[in-house]
Amino acid sequence: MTAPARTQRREVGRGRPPGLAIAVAMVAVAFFAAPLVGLALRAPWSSIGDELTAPATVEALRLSLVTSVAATVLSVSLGVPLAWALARWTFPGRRLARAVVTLPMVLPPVVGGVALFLAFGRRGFIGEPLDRWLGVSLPFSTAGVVVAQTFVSMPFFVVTVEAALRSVDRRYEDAAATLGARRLTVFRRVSLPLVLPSIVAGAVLSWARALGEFGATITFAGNFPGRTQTMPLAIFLAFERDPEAAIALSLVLVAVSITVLVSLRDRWLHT
Amino acid sequence: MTAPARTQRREVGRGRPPGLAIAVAMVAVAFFAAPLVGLALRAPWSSIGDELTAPATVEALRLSLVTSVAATVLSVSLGVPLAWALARWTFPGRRLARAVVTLPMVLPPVVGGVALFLAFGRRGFIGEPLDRWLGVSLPFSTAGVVVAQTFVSMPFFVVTVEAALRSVDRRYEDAAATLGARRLTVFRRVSLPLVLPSIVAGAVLSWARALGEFGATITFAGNFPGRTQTMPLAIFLAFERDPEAAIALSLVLVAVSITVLVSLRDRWLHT
Amino acid sequence: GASGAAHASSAAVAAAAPSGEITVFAASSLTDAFTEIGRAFEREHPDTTITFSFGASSTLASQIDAGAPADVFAPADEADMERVEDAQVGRRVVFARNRLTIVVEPGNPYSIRSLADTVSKDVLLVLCAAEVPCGELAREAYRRAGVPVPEVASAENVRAALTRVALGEADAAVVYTTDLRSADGEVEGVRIPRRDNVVARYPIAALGNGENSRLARAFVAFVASAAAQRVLRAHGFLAP
Amino acid sequence: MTVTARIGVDLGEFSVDDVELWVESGTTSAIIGPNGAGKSTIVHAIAGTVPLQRGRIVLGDRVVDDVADAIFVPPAYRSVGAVMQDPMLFPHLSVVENVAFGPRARGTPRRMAREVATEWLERLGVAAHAHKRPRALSGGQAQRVALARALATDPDVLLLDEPLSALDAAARPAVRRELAQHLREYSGTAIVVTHDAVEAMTLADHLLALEDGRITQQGTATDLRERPRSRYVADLVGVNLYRGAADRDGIVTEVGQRIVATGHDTRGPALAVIHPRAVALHREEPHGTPRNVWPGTVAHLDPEGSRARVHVDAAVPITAEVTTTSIASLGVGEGAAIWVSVKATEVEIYPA
Amino acid sequence: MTVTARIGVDLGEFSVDDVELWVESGTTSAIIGPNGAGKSTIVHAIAGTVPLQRGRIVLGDRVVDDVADAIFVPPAYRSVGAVMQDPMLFPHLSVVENVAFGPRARGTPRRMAREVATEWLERLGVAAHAHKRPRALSGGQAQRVALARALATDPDVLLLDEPLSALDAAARPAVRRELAQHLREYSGTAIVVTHDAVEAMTLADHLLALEDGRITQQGTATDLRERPRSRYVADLVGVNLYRGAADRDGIVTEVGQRIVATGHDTRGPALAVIHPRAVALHREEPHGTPRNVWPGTVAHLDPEGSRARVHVDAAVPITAEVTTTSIASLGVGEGAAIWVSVKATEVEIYPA
Ligand SMILES: Nc1ncnc2c1ncn2[C@@H]1O[C@H](COP(=O)(O)OP(=O)(O)OP(=O)(O)O)[C@@H](O)[C@H]1O
Ligand SMILES: Nc1ncnc2c1ncn2[C@@H]1O[C@H](COP(=O)(O)OP(=O)(O)OP(=O)(O)O)[C@@H](O)[C@H]1O
Ligand SMILES: [Mg+2]
Ligand SMILES: [Mg+2]
Repeated sequence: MTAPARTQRREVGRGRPPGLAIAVAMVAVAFFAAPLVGLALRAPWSSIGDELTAPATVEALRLSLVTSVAATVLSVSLGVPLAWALARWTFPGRRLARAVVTLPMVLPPVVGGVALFLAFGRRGFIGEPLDRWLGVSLPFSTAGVVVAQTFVSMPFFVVTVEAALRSVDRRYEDAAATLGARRLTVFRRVSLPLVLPSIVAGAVLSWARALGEFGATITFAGNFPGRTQTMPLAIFLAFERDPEAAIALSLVLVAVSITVLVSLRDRWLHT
Repeated sequence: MTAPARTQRREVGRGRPPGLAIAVAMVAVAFFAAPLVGLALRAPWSSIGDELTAPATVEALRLSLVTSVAATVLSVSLGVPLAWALARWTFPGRRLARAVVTLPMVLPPVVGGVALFLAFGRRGFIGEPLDRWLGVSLPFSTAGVVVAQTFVSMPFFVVTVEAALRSVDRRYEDAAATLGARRLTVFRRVSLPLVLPSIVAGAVLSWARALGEFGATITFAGNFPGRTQTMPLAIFLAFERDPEAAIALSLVLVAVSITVLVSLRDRWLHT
Repeated sequence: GASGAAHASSAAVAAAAPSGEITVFAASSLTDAFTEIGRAFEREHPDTTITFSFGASSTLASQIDAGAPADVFAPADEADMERVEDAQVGRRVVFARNRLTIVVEPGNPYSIRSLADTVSKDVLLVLCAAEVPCGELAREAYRRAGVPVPEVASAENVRAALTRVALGEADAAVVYTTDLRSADGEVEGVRIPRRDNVVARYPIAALGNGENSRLARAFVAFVASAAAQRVLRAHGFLAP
Repeated sequence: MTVTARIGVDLGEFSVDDVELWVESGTTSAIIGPNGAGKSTIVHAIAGTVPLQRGRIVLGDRVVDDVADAIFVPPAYRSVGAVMQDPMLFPHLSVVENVAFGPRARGTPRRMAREVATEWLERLGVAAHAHKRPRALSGGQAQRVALARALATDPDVLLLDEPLSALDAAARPAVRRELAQHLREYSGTAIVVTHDAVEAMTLADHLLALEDGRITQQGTATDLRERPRSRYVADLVGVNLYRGAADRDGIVTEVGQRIVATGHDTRGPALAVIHPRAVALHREEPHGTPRNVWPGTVAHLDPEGSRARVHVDAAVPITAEVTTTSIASLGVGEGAAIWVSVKATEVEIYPA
Repeated sequence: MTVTARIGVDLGEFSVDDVELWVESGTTSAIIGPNGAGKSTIVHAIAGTVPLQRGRIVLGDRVVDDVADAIFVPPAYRSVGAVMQDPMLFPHLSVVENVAFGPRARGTPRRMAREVATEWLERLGVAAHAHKRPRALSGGQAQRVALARALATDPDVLLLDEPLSALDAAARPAVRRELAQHLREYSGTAIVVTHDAVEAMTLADHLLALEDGRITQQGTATDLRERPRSRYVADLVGVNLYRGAADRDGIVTEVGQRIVATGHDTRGPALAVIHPRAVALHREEPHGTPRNVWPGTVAHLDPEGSRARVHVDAAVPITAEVTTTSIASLGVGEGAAIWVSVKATEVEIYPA
């Protein structure tokens, strides 16, 4: 049977989704773009320059970037082994472990902060010994911010990467093994590269989540300018005084993350 | 050259990560478990029963489940075409579109809510015509809750699925095409099934995120018990009065999501 | 005069001038006023540093509860102060008061004159959630005015309520007079008659958690001093 | 459906240079050629999974790819069936679902599609595995399923890229016969890529030798067997080929060695073929009729069943095919000194 | 390193049943058998990528897999090199990195590993593609790279699962020779899976016929060629095989047909082999010496170069190999009635 003739212009790349899908996709993009446009329209562009250059803003922005990057690094270095174990190793209680890891996503941020207190706070069952013996105190410190952000953002990394690891063709790993590669080598030189796109995606997710983190941070680390006051906290406070300023600040945050994301994508995910 | 002899007991499954990785993984799990344990220790177990059965709680829980599921459905149905377009179709401004989609992740919740007002509120540049001509008003309605949750959670789905789609072996799609399958069929019957694990992962992520959503919801949808008061809102407000109660409620939320996640995983992601 | 105020405060502080550093946990509604007061205090006592952490009173309270290193606590209402009672040292001082007011869109389209007017069908009213101070007080006010407390969209805090009116997403809200002044232009105030109105009290107290309770006490005293009061007044707070 | 194509594709440093292709409706052409010659690339171009960079492809009366006119018809709309070199069975579908995929995609109702699929699986002897996942198939089984999947769509143009390479020795003739029969009965046009001379000659009416992206020879099996025009074709059909200048008494090879021949009227640039069976081996210098006699050493032996091919390094490097017994009697081992003789009448000369 | 194994693996309904394997150090064994016989499964078991369910595997003096003693040595620690049926080249590494992977993993410094890799790529004629990604390779090139990758690790045990199946006709003998030479020089032990009789016989000292998870015959090339014990082996080496009961004047096949033979002293259950070249075809009933004469019809023809194999449906189904010319003269086409004759002396009988 001959399919109905259907000629298409060359320019149109192969594998382009059909119109219907494109249309829906556009609706989706519009849905996300609209609120941002709204913000942009409302933003006090005249004063935004001052907001940007205000030392407090610069401080908060710097802190946000530092902590969110630190949190992401932490998430990746803890998350990769965790995802590996969850994806490849069948042990009793794996399901529970998996659920536990996904929980911070559903915990309301404030409660998350409190929970962190109960564990790592001065009187927390881990924080107390930590404080007594090592003199390390996490709450109200920059380290605390990183902990809070990691707690909230790492699940996104783990879930993404685990899913990717599951869909790797095991025969590549077998081939590597017969070539004499130990499990660690196999993982480092074969499995990981094969899931690189998902690793990047997961990192982006958790970075973005960490950058936007508010509740857990202000609860667990407080709101000390230069020490624990990240952009979202600064924005929250600004909001108390004058919402316009808050919007301006948010746009700054948004701009920064766009820049980072776009450049990152180019660096990594170009098809 | 002969590799050093290294015999391992049969029981130990093949492909189990090496001890080092396992150790790190355990640290990671502990990191997540600790705060939950903290909550559990602190929780007023005596009263938790009452909390659970309190009509307000039941209401909020119901609403949370309904809205978060609705938001997830919306995210999936909009997100799949979007991810498809981003992964497969090279169009001018694709990078920007991608960035825009990831932004709600970095937007502080409150600002997110304000942004939603500016777009879909009664004076919003979309909300106003919507209201005037269709008489649809999103803010302070259950629909509004779903919108807020979708806005915040869908990015997680899109990013995850797009990454997965990028790593699909295009030759399967080519094979399907030569068998006479149109693009939609190829996508539905080949590409999607191949990335199913990531679809599920993405759905889990955005569902969890939606379930835990607080800031945007309370700002955009207010806090009507039974109409827009989801669990996180109830918890946040309970927190104002007595934190114990808040903790109890959070544990309820956590328990519910554990149940859902575990059963879901079993259903879908068993290796 | 300023010097008088200075005398008063320095008198309040015993012989040796306080020195060192303290951390003050204060309700976010006090952000501007306290930042200013803090600077004034540091000017008066050169070798002291005041660090602020502003946030929701309840959050701050539970942080203190969990052993946060706070020397002074200034929440937005007394309930939150109760929660940290056992951490307190020295007496609790009410250093400012606040009143409620109705806010409406500029031009008052629904010509709202009283609380009663806010509860009509076509007016979209926003109150703080009953759980937070401003919500509690607002509802109290309605009771006093003999108006049935309406089922309304509630905000997590005053600011959120005010913003909605400012954005035109709500027609009216009941907030603090202090907020009205900070949002001038975007909204218009409608006074609530004194007999219906409710007063919010702002307590402050030094805490035992901190290492420097001496300086803490000095700061608490200073907040009560005339100089600080002027600042508070300038930000719309009422004398205690 | 006649296939007419001029194919130009660049892949990195390699390129298929405007290969002219013309396969008449209902006939089968075989593409043969060394690894990396561009065979699969051509198949992909016709299937539409690799777009042209130069030239055009016409299926029947329909232009499906034309660079000049900026026309490109996606694979799904070409009614082409292909077995690519890699089976690429859908891992998430069972074997029978894989085979039913094509018919389903072309609108056949599920039940009927399944019947068609099952029938093809039976014809190719893998019906027993219908409900397995492709992962659970052996290499040969997978290839059979891939073949079934392509045949089940009953396409107008059938593209087979080494469709039998993984089949076992016993099954191959059977499946080949099955396939040949199908191709004979079938109205459609087929293009088969193969490395197996027998396969090419039994399946195809017309052969096409592709080397480094260019066509070096085309014609019937006999043409290629009797008058190969390239080293590769000569190797494939297993004869000795020499290029040189022909004159009255034979040909002078490029290295200046004369090969005596008779009964040819070719002059000038020419090719000479000597069949290995026509090459005699001797311990001592033979004194007799053969006009071509050269000393040489045995480069290596390729035993093939009861016979063996002996490659001799002589003035003209030459391969002889002799029985294993005579090898034994001659006592030839690799490196042994030996004499080669060829009758002048056994040298076939034709224009280059 | 001697390989001793008793392999039992269940895969769904299929299972390899305690296949006994013994390959002496420094020798090469070939495993032949129909699709789905379990060849790859055995290779995987030895490599360690499919754990045993029964039996044990010993490499040299080291037990690497033993169900009873619950011993399992992971692949990485077996110093086994394998070319699996699917090349499985790492898509994210360049060709040369793929080949260097083994040496690197075994601790060779980067530069040296690359040298080794490049050398092997040259030996297998794919050095030109060293810097491509595997995706950009042709099927044959990919297979050569996979072969190079396995050889580069210089393993004690080399497993080759259809290593030459995708190579072109001209290259195959060359690569086969290259491989054979390497195997001869090389101290290690090799196991080759192949569907190509010539390949099996040139590469291996010992052949092993596997059918449906069981070994049906093993021995040298000559053993299999002269005394095949199964239909599959007979087909592989291309002779007619009959099972029956032998007596003084020949053998009575299972279907009760007598085949006359002379000069055998086998009695009782026996096998009879008739070489296709020994089968004569006639238009009319022949009247002469041959003692075995049957009428039949031509089932089908398999032309192979200048000769063709004619499959005849007769009282005893039999295949004859004749020249294409004689086919022409006989005018045999499929379905034609024909007479078959075989000299009694050409029937080889031996105990079953
Ligand atoms: N994507 C690509 N990028 C660069 N070069 C490529 C690409 N694909 C194929 N090639 C090169 O093009 C040439 C032709 O490849 P093709 O697969 O057509 O060969 P083939 O004739 O099918 O060989 P084989 O007989 O081994 O299958 C090869 O040299 C290969 O290396
Ligand atoms: N994972 C599996 N689950 C179920 N059956 C399997 C699995 N893997 C292989 N089989 C079956 O085991 C049998 C042997 O497979 P194997 O790959 O060893 O055959 P083979 O001898 O290599 O065949 P070929 O010559 O086609 O490569 C086949 O019938 C196959 O269907
Ligand atoms: Mg090819
Ligand atoms: Mg196999």
